Amino acid sequence: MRIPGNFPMRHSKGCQGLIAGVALLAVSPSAHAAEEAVLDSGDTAWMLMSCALVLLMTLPGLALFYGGLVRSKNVLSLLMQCLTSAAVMGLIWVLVGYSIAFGADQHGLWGWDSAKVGLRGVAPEALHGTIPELLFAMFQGMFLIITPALMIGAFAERMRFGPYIVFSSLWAILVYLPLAHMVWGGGWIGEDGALDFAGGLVVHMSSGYSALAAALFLGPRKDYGKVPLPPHNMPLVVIGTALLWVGWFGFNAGSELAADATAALALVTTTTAASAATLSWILIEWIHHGRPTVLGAATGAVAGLVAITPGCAFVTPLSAIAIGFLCAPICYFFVALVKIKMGYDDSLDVFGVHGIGGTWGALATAIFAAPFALDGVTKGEQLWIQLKGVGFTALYAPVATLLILVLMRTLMGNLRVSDEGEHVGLDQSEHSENAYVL
Amino acid sequence: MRIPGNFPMRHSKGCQGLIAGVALLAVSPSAHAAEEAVLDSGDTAWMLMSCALVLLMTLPGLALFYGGLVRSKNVLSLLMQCLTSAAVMGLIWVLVGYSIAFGADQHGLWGWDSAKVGLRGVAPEALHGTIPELLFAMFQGMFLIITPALMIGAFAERMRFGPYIVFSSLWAILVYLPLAHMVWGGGWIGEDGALDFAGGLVVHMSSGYSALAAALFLGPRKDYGKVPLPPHNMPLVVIGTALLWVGWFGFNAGSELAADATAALALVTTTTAASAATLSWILIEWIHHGRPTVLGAATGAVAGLVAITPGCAFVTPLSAIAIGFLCAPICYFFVALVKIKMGYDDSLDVFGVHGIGGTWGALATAIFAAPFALDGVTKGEQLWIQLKGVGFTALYAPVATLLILVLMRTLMGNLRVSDEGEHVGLDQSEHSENAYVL
Amino acid sequence: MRIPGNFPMRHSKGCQGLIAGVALLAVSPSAHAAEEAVLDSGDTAWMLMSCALVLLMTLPGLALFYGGLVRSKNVLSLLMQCLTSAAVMGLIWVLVGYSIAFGADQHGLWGWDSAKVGLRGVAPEALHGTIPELLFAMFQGMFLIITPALMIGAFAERMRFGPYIVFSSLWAILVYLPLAHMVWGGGWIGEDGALDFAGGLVVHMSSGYSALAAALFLGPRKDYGKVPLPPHNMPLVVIGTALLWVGWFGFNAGSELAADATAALALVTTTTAASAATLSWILIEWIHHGRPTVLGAATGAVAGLVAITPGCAFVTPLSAIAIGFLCAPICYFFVALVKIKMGYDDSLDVFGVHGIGGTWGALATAIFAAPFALDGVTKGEQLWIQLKGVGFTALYAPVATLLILVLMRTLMGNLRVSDEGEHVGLDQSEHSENAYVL
Amino acid sequence: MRKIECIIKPFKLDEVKAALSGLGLQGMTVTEVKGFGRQKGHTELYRGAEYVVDFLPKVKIDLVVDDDRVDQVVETVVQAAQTGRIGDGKIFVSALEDVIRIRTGEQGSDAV
Amino acid sequence: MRKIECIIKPFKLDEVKAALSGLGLQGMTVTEVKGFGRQKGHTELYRGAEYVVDFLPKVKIDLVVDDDRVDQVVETVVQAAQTGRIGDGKIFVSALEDVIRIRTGEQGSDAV
Amino acid sequence: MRKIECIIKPFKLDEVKAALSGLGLQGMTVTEVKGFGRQKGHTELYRGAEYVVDFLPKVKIDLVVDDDRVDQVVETVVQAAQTGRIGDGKIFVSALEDVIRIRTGEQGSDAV
Ligand SMILES: Nc1ncnc2c1ncn2[C@@H]1O[C@H](COP(=O)(O)OP(=O)(O)O)[C@@H](O)[C@H]1O
Ligand SMILES: Nc1ncnc2c1ncn2[C@@H]1O[C@H](COP(=O)(O)OP(=O)(O)O)[C@@H](O)[C@H]1O
Ligand SMILES: Nc1ncnc2c1ncn2[C@@H]1O[C@H](COP(=O)(O)OP(=O)(O)O)[C@@H](O)[C@H]1O
Repeated sequence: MRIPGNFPMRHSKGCQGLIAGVALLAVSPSAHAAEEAVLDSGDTAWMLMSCALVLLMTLPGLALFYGGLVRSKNVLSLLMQCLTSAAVMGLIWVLVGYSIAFGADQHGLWGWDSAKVGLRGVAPEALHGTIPELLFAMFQGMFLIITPALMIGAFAERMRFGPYIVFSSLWAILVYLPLAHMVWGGGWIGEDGALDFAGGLVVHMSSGYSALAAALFLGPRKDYGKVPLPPHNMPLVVIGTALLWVGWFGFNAGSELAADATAALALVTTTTAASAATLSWILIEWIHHGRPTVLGAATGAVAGLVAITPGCAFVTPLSAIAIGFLCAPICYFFVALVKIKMGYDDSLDVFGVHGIGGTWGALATAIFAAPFALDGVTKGEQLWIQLKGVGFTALYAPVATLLILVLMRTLMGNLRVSDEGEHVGLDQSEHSENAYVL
Repeated sequence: MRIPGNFPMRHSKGCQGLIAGVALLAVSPSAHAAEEAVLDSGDTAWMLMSCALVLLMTLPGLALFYGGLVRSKNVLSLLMQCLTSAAVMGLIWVLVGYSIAFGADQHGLWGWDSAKVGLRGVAPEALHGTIPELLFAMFQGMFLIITPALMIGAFAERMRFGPYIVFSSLWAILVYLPLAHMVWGGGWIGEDGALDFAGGLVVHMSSGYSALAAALFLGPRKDYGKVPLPPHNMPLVVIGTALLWVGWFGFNAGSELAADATAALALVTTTTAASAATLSWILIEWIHHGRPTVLGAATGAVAGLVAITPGCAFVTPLSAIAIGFLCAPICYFFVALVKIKMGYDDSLDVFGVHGIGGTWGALATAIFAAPFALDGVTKGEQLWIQLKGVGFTALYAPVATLLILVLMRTLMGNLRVSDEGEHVGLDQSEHSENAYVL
Repeated sequence: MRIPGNFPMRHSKGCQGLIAGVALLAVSPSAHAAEEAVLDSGDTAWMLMSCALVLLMTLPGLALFYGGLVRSKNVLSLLMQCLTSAAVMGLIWVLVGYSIAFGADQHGLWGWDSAKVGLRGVAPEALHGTIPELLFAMFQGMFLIITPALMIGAFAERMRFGPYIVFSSLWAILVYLPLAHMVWGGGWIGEDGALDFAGGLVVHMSSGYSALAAALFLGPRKDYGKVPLPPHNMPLVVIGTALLWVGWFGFNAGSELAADATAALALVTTTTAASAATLSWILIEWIHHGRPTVLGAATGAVAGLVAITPGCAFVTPLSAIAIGFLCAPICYFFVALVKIKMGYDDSLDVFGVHGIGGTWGALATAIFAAPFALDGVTKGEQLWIQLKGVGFTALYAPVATLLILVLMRTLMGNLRVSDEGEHVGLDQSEHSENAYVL
Repeated sequence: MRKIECIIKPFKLDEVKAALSGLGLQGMTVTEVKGFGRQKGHTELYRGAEYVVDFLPKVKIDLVVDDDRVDQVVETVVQAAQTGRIGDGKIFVSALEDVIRIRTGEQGSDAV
Repeated sequence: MRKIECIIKPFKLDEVKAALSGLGLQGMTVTEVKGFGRQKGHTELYRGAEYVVDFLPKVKIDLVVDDDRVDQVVETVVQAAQTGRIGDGKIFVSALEDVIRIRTGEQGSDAV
Repeated sequence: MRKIECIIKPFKLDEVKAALSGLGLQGMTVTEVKGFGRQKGHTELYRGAEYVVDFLPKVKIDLVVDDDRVDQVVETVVQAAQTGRIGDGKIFVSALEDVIRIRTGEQGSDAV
């Protein structure tokens, strides 16, 4: 969808055919004024709401999903990291993030536009398509809030809070923002024709592969592999899963930036893929261990949501079922077998679910792409385009992560809490608090 | 509201007068193109959001409401049943459900349309009224997700997980989908003129009466009547209640399928009836036991929401207060007195709240119907029409439920967990998990 | 924004310049029919959703925020007070509240319009601007639900339930509704030109200063100052904080009553101020105690949201950062130092966060007002106007509160539970329930 | 005075309490504990990994009784708590030198 | 060496602790327990049904002290924990054969 | 028969359990307790106020063993639970008059 005008649109590909088709049957009022950009109150209403939904994914969705999975002595440290992600990333985004991701393209790698710094030059009346540009900017900002927060699952129960803030800030600036630009902001991956509707590469692969790098760098928890480390509060995990599912409607269908047929399709494929992956995951458990678990259902749901993210607007509901159903065994293989074999402590399986699920989703987008989603290329060509984006992300993100961590250890010393701190738990050692006094 | 076109509208009755009135004063942009169906972005925005709100009711709303009410050794089994309802019902809906409920009418009893199977023939650009048909379909799908989940309260703490999945699947296909068709999809109850705006018959009575049948069939919990079985986590119950209340705005006002005056009315009556029933229930407790309880307030809120569901778009706010206020004593009578007298173990009072509340609501819809809601019939005539729908649902649902359960016991053996499994709790015996390690 | 027509608009000031600017670039469809009021489905969609979001702030947002902060023997009493606020305030609003707040102006102090009593004369097709008047009314009603509930933090763990209901009802009628009228309904404060977009005076200062009065009147908890009274369940506090943050989008951006550029600006400043205050608060703790806490982050977030409330549509995102960042030290000073010094037991810091945060926000609105927000006055003049509103609220609310409480004690006797009841906890003594059986 | 500590399966608590009330015992103190013994723990699952939970929930009942009631009490508990399956628990009997009722300061048998 | 087990009302814990610290006692171990005795349980409500919760929350304090301090400690606890109302709790005194401090391996009085 | 009560740091539980299993001990009962002793509590923060939490989480292990195993068991626990830092905990040894296995009614050494 290349709307006339000089601002880079987020989803440079794939909606054309669909929108053209829609245009024939259902000319929306705003289309009458195609020449002159006008604000559409329906699109704006949906995007206001989508901001709320994506924030809901981090706060409290992801916070609870992760917080419930750790031991009770560490739950607050996870909640804290999610809360401060909303604080620190929210500020980074307004101050420089929007400019780097969506400013004028620099070498296809990042963006810059001093008028976007601090949103100073973004007048309230400025539009992005049919919605206020401020709203577009904030919606994108919500993605920056959740993405580094996804990584905290990998180094849960051992990383110090100060270094976490430094790490996530550097990671945001050096990994997330450039990648967001490359895919959505006019950079080379998007220009190359890669399909990533709502963030398979930008959000899930970037955080998933970086998480693996961070887990390897920091080393396992002292107790890992010695004693069982079961979730301390499964109801929290389920609340988190549920809010992730609900919020993902804003994440995926909101990425259309309008309340239209494409948004509807994205919502349908999103929830359908989640259903399929949930069922698929518990069937695998039933076969493999004779018991379906709640954690399995929750993990399956999240994996399905991850997998459908890049292609949600490009596939049919039946394809969404296939994508979701197949994603569960792929992720399960990494979570339940590869991780154990390799011995790394990706504590809450960020790599296994987001890294692998995102990879599968990015490739499945090409494999299952509906005709209207392919912009004059064959499925094979699209798959090759996707592979380039996948390969780049799978290399760039973890390498940059390692460099950041090496630099930080040089400058800041140990990034982990002391052994004593790990024993008593991070809630007490890092925050002088106690989650429960029941 | 019979919009020109050949697709069956969901709410075939009752909105006409209101909409006509509105049309005079407030011609919405889309009305200009009445002949040619156009997508309205505002309506679409509201329906995208309503999908999220109705999903929120099940996940995590209902899951927490029910999960908090059982003992801590069974909480996960309840959460699991809600999670898998979203998975299994979500898939059933996409695969065949939409076709059975909203396909071409067959004998007034069910529907079928092979183009709707797997949503294959539903193009993204197809409209239903002013919103994408895909969105209409998914909104309705969210109702299938919650309805069988409502029943799990009746056989909580004792039914095996495998049989639960089989039971709820069969029930969906044999009870819910035909009923949805009969009332909303062009079947005989709707054609007869019955008013059921958001599911008094289809959702609440169907699940409530079936729940009673299932509770009788399965028999009481071993501990029932011997030791007190208090809720293990009341804060979860309150979170669940709150999210049900909030989500119900999408359930009721979303059932208008548009962001218009009728939706606004439905939202106002919904929240007002809930307020009235909450207050009414705690006053009854205050009088009856000298103490208002939190569980009473929560139960009252849900009962009020149930009672206003069928009539929310057909009554004034003052009538909503009456409906809510009167619903509490009626439900309380069944929950606190009839159940004890009769000795059945409807563990979480699905019948008392949803069955009875839905019945009261369906009748109250006629009793309190505003003039614009009556389509050329008198209140008495409307009450008779309502009674026919109520009577049919109150018979069909539990009888079909019993037949399903008898069949299942014949084929699958005992549907309950072993006594040992009941002792240690379903979380461990069915899912090998433990809710809390605090 | 003075829309042609004879109904009082909520935000009588400040949007003009902005809207004019927007009008040039982006003429929304509804603007074509400026003469004749028409319903806009996009605005309506956003307001339906905003109702849900503001309700979410009370239920379960605030309920959990407060419930998690008290000891486990009192959590249900807090949840109960929030639940019944939704019940009792919901009914008061429909019955007389809307009339008092938005009925025809009486002496600049309150309103009355018998057609608004019970919403009897508010036809579903009546409009308020571009949305149904019923919807406008209910959105405002959600504000009445949350405001008295904010106060319960001040007298938590000691006030009897019956007196609480009487107190909050009288307070609603004598304090909230007149104030809402004075600021938004056509009364003297709004006419004077005070800027209070979403309730700095009406909601936060009114409840905050009244809370201080009530805490002083009731006296401290028996254990206050003797033993530590740490939060019993911090994850609940974080869920509550998160839902407050998310719901505040409806509170602030919804106060525009439309899905437009102003709503977008309000959403951006709201979340940005919250980010800034969260970071600011934990930095203060880091400096002051060497440890950032989760409760600090949560408190900072809420304080930032409070502070941006009056000015959210009148300032730039960079100003929002300043308002949020400065609000944390101001509130911290009262919460951590003044309260201890003065020895009053404002149990959950309603005064320190809402009273002080609201005061700062109301003044900051003038200090940071963008040019378009000033309606022909200078910043200094606007500050003086703000000061008058602030001063009036800071006097009227607590004095009226004290009079109500004195009257109540005369008529109803002791408003506190017995010492024994305080020992065993209000859950048992007032509600005969127990929050957890884990 | 003797102290009788009974470690039993949690779901037997109500039965044991009822049986002891039947004997006219006026008081007991109950603690939630975790037991480890011959009874095997159960298996739990965590994302495709199985692990055994060794410690099983048990309930400990402390009963202080006059010396002459010990046998009767022990017998009653054994009967009420028995399922005949591994893990039914133990009873430990020990001597007590003194008992004091805090409310009154009474000592010895009177204090029980 | 004697072991003194005090079962008290939970809200008295801080007072008792303070009183014992006043005596110079260096350590204690506290357990949350549920008590059943003459004190009547309270009524709870569940959807229109009343039921009595027999077991009341109590706190057990284990104190190991030298033999010559027993009387003084018992007296102090009685004073600090007393409200004069039913359910104030009990104190059980028993003999201890040995005490070992894990950190140092010290035994007997030195280990307390 | 002797009862050995060991109060240890919670994170040492698994090591102690393993060490005791190594001795062939078949059973133990574990209780979560809070300890107060020489080990200083930690500071917690609440909205700008600091307060000290005196009571520290500890785990109590009750072990009933034949008299001749007491020394060996005590030694094993000391070794496994020791960190050498304040707060490692105590071991209390007392006499037991009788032990009964509920499942079988066996008494004495056979019941352990
Ligand atoms: N030597 C022991 N010391 C303390 N407690 C024990 C001992 N042996 C068993 N127990 C307790 O008794 C419970 C039951 O013991 P177990 O060996 O499982 O079965 P049984 O009671 O049938 O012999 C254990 O879970 C534990 O709590
Ligand atoms: N025989 C007993 N054995 C063990 N614990 C007892 C016994 N009798 C009472 N207790 C404990 O002491 C507590 C207080 O006893 P109760 O009879 O209620 O009041 P009082 O302490 O005033 O006699 C009980 O809740 C229970 O924990
Ligand atoms: N006199 C005592 N009676 C009962 N328990 C005690 C006593 N002294 C210490 N304890 C228990 O032992 C634990 C450790 O004691 P502490 O004095 O902190 O260190 P250490 O074990 O190194 O001497 C305490 O937390 C407490 O649970």
